[in-house]
Amino acid sequence: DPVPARQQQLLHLLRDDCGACHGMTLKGGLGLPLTPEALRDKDDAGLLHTILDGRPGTPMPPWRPFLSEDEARWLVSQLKRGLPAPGK
Amino acid sequence: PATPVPPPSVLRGTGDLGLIIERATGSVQIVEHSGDSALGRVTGLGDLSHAAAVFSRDGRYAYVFGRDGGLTKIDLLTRVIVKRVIQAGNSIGGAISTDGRIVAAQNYEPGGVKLFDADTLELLSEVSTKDEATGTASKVVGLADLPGNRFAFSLFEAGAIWVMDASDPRAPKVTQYPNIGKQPYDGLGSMNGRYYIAGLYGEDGLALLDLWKPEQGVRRILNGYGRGADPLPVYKMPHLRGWAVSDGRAFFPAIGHNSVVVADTQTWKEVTQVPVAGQPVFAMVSPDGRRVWVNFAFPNNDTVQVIDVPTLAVVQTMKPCKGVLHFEFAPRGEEVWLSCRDENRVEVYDTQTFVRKTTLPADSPSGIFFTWRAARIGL
Amino acid sequence: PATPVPPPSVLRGTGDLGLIIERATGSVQIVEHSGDSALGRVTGLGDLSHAAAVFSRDGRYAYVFGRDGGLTKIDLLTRVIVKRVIQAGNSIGGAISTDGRIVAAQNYEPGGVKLFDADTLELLSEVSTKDEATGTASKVVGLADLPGNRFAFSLFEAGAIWVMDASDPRAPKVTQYPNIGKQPYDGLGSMNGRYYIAGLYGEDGLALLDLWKPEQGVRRILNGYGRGADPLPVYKMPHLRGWAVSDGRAFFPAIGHNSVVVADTQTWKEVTQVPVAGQPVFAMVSPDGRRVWVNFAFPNNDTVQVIDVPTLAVVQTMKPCKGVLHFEFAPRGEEVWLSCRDENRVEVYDTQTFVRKTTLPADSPSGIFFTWRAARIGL
Repeated sequence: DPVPARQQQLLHLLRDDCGACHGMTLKGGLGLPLTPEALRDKDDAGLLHTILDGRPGTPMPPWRPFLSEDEARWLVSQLKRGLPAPGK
Repeated sequence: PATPVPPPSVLRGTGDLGLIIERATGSVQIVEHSGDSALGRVTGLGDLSHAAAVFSRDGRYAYVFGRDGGLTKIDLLTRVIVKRVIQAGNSIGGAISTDGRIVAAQNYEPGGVKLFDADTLELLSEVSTKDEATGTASKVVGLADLPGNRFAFSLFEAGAIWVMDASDPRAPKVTQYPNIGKQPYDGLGSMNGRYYIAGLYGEDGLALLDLWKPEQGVRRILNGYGRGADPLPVYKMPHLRGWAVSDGRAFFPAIGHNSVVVADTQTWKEVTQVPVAGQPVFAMVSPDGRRVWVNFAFPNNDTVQVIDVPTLAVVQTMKPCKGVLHFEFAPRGEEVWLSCRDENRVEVYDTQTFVRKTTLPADSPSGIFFTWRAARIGL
Repeated sequence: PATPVPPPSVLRGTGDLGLIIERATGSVQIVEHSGDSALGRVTGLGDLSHAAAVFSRDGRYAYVFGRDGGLTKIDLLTRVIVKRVIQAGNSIGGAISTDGRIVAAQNYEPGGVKLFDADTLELLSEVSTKDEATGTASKVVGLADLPGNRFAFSLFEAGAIWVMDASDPRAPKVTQYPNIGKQPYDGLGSMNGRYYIAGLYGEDGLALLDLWKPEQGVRRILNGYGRGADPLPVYKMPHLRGWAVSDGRAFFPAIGHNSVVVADTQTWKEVTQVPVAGQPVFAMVSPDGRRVWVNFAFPNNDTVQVIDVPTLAVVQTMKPCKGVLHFEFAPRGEEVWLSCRDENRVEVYDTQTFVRKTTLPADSPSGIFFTWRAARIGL
């Protein structure tokens, strides 16, 4: 797992920068919802791939320049688990 | 010595009021730009992790469109919520009609456009964007008001522009313009509502509808402005908002390219592309038409650049703060307000000297909207 | 059933307010255009046999420039006179600065321009137009605000344009442009204050100053638009007010000719002249840019014509009433208010259908001014 300081940064990124398209509450916007319910039946590897390399033909960009695989994997696990309330 | 500022009171003019969206706390700050100060905070607006606002024609009420589909009417004078309805599952913004009597909301979930009575927020009618064949309702983007109580908007999935005549808001009439290009992501009414222009995510170029000559239909302009180069990944979508036209030129943020595309408004051909510091999100002309201000997507969202219209050159690069999500000019343009989401403040800059005038505390600010919008077409 | 008109109250928005000059009684009516009604009358403004008005940036206060040199600050909410000063012997109008802090008055007697603190109406400074050689002070006409707290105005007798930088209102700096043509009678700031254009009474043509390129100085445009024909006697001077530009064209009332002159705003060459029913006084573009409305000098002051901008043809001729002295559009242009001096009323027309919507009683109405002007440059 990323170190706690990096985890905080990743959570911040998730809410703010992913949230720009997926909504701060991750209930969706231009991008699909990223709530545990919405992702429950989706394959971890597919989600990991989407985060790192984006989805061609859609606005979903590749985050590889900014995230390591481990960090992206951690994000997937967080998304599937549900996020702590903002500010924590 | 400075004359003491009299105490702020409820009895005041509304022409200098506005609001700052506090996206993380579900609140808005009511502000005024005569003295650049905050008057109070209104809470209870729900999920504002994307919010836009329009104003009643007297400038007293703001209609805030929240991400959660909440449409909230706020009294800027008494700073209370007058009425709030949840009108959709996921909304992205809206517009108000020429006469100020109809508020239109554009939705991502379940798509479509809804018309509300501006006074009571009573639902008047709903225009569905559901495609009978696929069962998918298109997300609606780029809703802009046009003269004559009309609205234009774009359908993201369907790749279409629709123009709605809401003269009878309970039975609006829709004219559809299909196949305008892939994935329009936003649109604006330009030149006082003469042109409706939609930006395309799925391909280089924009779609333009001349509402003085609707029979000509939608025309594609600025095709191939990427010059065949692979588009960069988009980390935050551009927005087509604000005045985009000055000196016979129109200025558009390029999708997937670090540039602002300049077009001639007579021919709509590309004049040039101005290289900028990142992917532009908003490219807005100041009220005097002299300059275009630009902010950027992640990771350059700490930067703002200023393009000089006569020379089409970047004359100023600033790093005001982290997370500049939006900016708004005072009506005559002598100052611009920048929201600094990651630093919980709003910075007010003098547009002539680029000197910071004031800093206002705000929780995760995003959109900034002033009541002068009430008197403008297409904003 | 008709929606009941809500009770008038002091606590209200100001974005839809305005005033009607009642020239013969020295009073103004405070009006609102959301419901098209009069809220109250303020008396004691002195000689309003020529009056113009500007508004504070919050839209709460109106500054009325009266013929007798009276400068009156009116609170549109409580409808009382806040302050009144007699600042000249004969005044013709004024403007308010970009930041709303300075009110400038232009005078016929004793000429010159005076700057006042918008809050207190304290006299800050005075720019004299007295010619040391002749001892004559030029009448000042066509005062318009420009970005950056600047003002442009013209000197009737001296045939000059001056640009004043009032960044320090107690010590304004003036740039003079002499020999711009004979007898400028009015001027306007166009294209959001980029161009200052003065109309010439003493000769055909106009004088244009591009404020983005001040070093180029003043240029004469549309010379000889009368084509050598003798000018008709002028029974009421034209006025260069309101938006004059749309679709890359500028529209000017011709002096001494029954036509509206159309110019291309890129080249400033004459495109055409539109023949109209009399000598035009005001030729103003509606907010959507689609049409130009024109009223006329005596004896055709019972007529209003409408020019279609795309086709440059007169599409409507109306005779609303006798003595149409002035007209003002609602901010988004769906309606226009016409003052009927000789019939003691104001008529409100739908600009799309040309249908009369409302009639308001008023004593000898002349100028009509709405608070949206507070958010516009050059009006």
